[in-house]
Amino acid sequence: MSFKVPSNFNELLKLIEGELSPISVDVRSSKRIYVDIKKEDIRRAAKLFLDLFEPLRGRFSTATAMDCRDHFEILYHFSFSELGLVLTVRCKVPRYKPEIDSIADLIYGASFIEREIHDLMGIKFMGHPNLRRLVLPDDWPEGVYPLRRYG
Amino acid sequence: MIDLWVVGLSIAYIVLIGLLIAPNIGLFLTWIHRKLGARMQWRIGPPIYQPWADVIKLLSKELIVPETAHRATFLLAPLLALATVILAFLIMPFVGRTPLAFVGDVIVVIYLMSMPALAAMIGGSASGNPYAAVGVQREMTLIFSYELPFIMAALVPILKARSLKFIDIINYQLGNGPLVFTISGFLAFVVMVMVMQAKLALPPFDIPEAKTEIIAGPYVEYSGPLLALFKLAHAVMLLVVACFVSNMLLGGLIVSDWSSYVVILTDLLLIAVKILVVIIIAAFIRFYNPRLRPDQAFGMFWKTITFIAALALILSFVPIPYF
Amino acid sequence: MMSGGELVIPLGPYHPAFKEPELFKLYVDGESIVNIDIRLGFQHRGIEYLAQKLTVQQVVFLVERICGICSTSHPTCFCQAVEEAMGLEVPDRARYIRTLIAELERIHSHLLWAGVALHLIGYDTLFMYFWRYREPVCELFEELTGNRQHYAMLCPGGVRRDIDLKKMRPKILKVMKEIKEAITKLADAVARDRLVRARMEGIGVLTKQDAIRYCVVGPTARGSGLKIDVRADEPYAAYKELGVDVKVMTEGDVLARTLVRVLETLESVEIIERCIDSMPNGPITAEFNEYPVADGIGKHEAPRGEDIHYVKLNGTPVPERVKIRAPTYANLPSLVPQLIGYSIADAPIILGSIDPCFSCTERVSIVDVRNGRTITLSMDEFNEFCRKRKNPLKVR
Amino acid sequence: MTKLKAVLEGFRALIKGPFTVRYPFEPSPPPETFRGAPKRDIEKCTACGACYQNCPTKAISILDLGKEVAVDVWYGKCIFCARCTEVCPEEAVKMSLTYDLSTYNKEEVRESVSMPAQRCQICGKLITSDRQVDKVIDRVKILPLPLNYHMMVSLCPECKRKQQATLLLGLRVERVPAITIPVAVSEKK
Amino acid sequence: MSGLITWARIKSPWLFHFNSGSCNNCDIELLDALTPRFDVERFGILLEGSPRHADVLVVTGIVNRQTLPRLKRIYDQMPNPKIVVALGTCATSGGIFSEGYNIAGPVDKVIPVDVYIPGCPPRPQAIIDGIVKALAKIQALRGGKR
Repeated sequence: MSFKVPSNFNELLKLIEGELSPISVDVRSSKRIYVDIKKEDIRRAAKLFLDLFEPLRGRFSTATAMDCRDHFEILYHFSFSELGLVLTVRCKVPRYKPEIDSIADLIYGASFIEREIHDLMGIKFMGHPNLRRLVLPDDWPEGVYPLRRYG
Repeated sequence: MIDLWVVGLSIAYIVLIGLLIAPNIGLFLTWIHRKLGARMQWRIGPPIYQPWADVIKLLSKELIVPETAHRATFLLAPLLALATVILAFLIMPFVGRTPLAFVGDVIVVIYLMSMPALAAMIGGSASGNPYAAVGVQREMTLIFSYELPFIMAALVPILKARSLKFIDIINYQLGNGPLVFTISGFLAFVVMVMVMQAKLALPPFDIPEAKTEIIAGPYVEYSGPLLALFKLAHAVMLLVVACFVSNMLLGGLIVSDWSSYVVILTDLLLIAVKILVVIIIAAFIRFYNPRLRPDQAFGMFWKTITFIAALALILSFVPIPYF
Repeated sequence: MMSGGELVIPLGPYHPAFKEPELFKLYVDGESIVNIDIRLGFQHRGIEYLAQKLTVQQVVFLVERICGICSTSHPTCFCQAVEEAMGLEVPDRARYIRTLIAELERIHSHLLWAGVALHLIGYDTLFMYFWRYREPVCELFEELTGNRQHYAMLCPGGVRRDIDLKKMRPKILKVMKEIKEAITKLADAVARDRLVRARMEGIGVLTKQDAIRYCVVGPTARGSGLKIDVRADEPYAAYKELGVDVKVMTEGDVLARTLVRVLETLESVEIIERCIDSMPNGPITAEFNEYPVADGIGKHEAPRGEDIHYVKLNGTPVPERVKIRAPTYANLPSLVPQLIGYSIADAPIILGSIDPCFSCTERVSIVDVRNGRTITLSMDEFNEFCRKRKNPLKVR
Repeated sequence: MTKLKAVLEGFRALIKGPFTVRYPFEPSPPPETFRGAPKRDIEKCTACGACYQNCPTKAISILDLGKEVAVDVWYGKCIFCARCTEVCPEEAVKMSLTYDLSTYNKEEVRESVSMPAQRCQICGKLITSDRQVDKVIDRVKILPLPLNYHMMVSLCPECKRKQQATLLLGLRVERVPAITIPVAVSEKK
Repeated sequence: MSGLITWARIKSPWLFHFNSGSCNNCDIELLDALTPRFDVERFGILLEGSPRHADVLVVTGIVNRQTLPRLKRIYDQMPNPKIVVALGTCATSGGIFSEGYNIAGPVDKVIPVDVYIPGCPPRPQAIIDGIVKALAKIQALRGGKR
């Protein structure tokens, strides 16, 4: 590990600001942090947090994909039990090219949710070991994504 | 020279005892198992007519032979199972001496008793279902592991009585007291009870038809009348096993003196008690044990139980009373 | 399709070991599992989509019906997320009632699981015993909330029904006492029984490293030595006042997970006793009239682990997006390291040991992440395989 | 011998007798708080539609039966969440203790409450029930309202809008065939 | 003879439980009906693992597109005569899920249903009532094939 493990809330914030160069950091409360990063940085973020999992009793909770009319937003929720907080990393994915790097090979727990988002929202996860159909039945038509709100 | 009326009598015997009495007693014993289990599990349990209702219902249902099955073997396997257990029952003395007794009948019964398992294997592999295939595999390995200690345990009374005839073994016990009260006899009894659980496919050895693992194992594709035959065979098997153990080690199921009413009554009562004791022991083991994993079960049979059986066999040679 | 001596054993979709349909394909060599492929999604009902069509108050009933066993976890989670988004303060009494219901549910769920797990290893008598002692809890629920399952107790801002504590207090305490006695007795019968131990000890081991990598939660994580529990880490409802003692085992096998659940049940009994002793009076709902444009995250320690909901409101009563992550969804991938190398006979109990709730998960399929290899065999292919009357025995 | 503990429990069960309810032979009533099939007080219900709008499963429907309007609860779709009892302004809906709803024909398990309907005086479209109109009139009587109020309340929203528009433009108001409501109200009282 | 057969059928209904995508509660209440409190074994009811052994098919939950073909297959695998019970609101009408995108419809859209037991979930007592209704239907069939 090339960094000092943060022992409190402020150190974690500092670490994120230093390591990930986020677009913005939104501290809602002592339990919720929202960090906006560029979608290219997601693997870097995943690697960073993976290293924090053991010392901070953290884990990848889930990812939410949202249809925001002109772009998609993916929110990766990480929980850190030691600090009792949920850290949400937000990435914007353009609508014309719905692609983002996969973190499933780093964090095994992310494999399902990426496939699910691929199914329901039609976002491609580049480098996912197995991006097969997951939730929907096999005879589901191609190119129809039930959770997309705006076409 | 065979008299015609002897043949007639034998047929009547087979029909009366084999096809009417044996299945009914067997079904009654299964009801005891179910009811006792239910009561010990805080339940009320099924009414007494339940096993008959089950069998009649199954007999009345549609007969399905799955497309994947080999038709003839699939149909014959349950018949084989039922026929062999009924034959095994007929050969053994039950209340009276059986007309079918002959030298070596113990050996024949031991072989007939392993036939239902073989029939299940035949039927299972004929049905072409993967669960059945796994069940057959397990059944096969299980047979290999329990037959040896079973035969060793059966040798204890045979060696004590120096005979391969049931009636001689029973007579020996009438003279010297039931074998279970000797050390070697008791060990043989323990072995037989364990093997009995495996032969009846009851926990902890209900491995071949483990419901939560492989659904119903070899019986998965069976339905309607064919399943009813298997159920009947299983019920009669319960009776056969209880009879076998009682005959070999518990002093035999026989009325020693037909001239005195008192003796007849007490002996009949004793017969019932002996069978019930065996059945209730089986029920207790069944209800208070989880199912073992196949390899654990095989290990148990090959190591512990075979060892106990061997010990019993050795002790049976020791010429001291109560050994 | 078939390689070498492998035999494919489908565990599901309809299998007596599970009350829910999921298809686990076990690739076995003899009796030992060499690879698994899990095709889930037999219960996908599109709840996240439906949630975007109902009002916030109605979604509570929808998320309640994600899963029947943990049917108060999802509403708690959802309501907390909505409350966070709206900035609502939940009244004290409501927080205590939520805790009471959640802990009762944990007891009912763990007893249910214990019964089912023992049923999976063929110990039906103990299954009946556990369910017999679970039944009073259900009856308690019926009296407290009006239904044996699906309690419909929560609404954003509080709870929907008040509890008549004067009447219920002796009843709750009586049931708790009975459960405490029964659990201590039956847990001994499970954990010290040689044959049960033989079926559970050293089976389905999940190491701490794997547990972290696969991001497991709940008793599965706590059985592997990961001390994570939302109730203690991020106290919600009344857990801050009542306190939670997190139980952890380090072995990571089926037995450890079982014992964690047993200890947790006893802990829940104590929490409930403390909860009804110190329940404050007051209102049970916080009023709200406006729907802001905001988002919030709700977390709850369901009986199976951490449950997390993300809710985004768009200024109307109908939420813009509801994201649901049930605990089993996080725990399922960890089955890959748990299953491989063990026997088919172990598969049901290993699968059962994570207390899978497929209707929560309602989707998913597993990939062997380590080598990326998956073999999919649809049911039709499988039937084909059966129809050819190639006896699997002969294939070997 | 820990197995003994389990066996002892078995003996306890044998001695104490079964834990089973003798249900079909003896009644097994649910507790007072049970959420059974929602039942409607026919005297109180005004068919206002609050339950219909709030029902999460759309098990409740408002049916137009010509002269009558019916509130129909289909128990086949009801999830017994008791949302309708919360939102009912008249407190007409109560969760009953009925739980046995099993049936051969699923269309049968419904409760329909019907009451005289109020139709639009111009286009004849269903507005709501008579009772609801009475209630609204009752409530707003004290307020200073335009005289043509009674006429307005007996029109459907579409016609009302047209009437208001014509009023605002100073055009002649279309004559409403017969204003019967006040009479009806007084009769009922 | 047919009287005896009908008697046996009524006294020994074996269930096969099919979960076509429910929330588990109906399944649990069905299982609950087997356990000490309700003990349906006193009416001869058993839960069987294989559809081949069963007389009554109990379906819980709304049928989704994934389970649709399997439900049909299981129904075909069961030997005649057979009875289908739709357990719970979802199986009866779809309940809260009826508008989802992955839904094929309630059970009676796929296979003929004999008895419906609405409830979310039904009390075990209601399940017993429903099964009794199903048995009355068996009596009406009088051993004939459906």
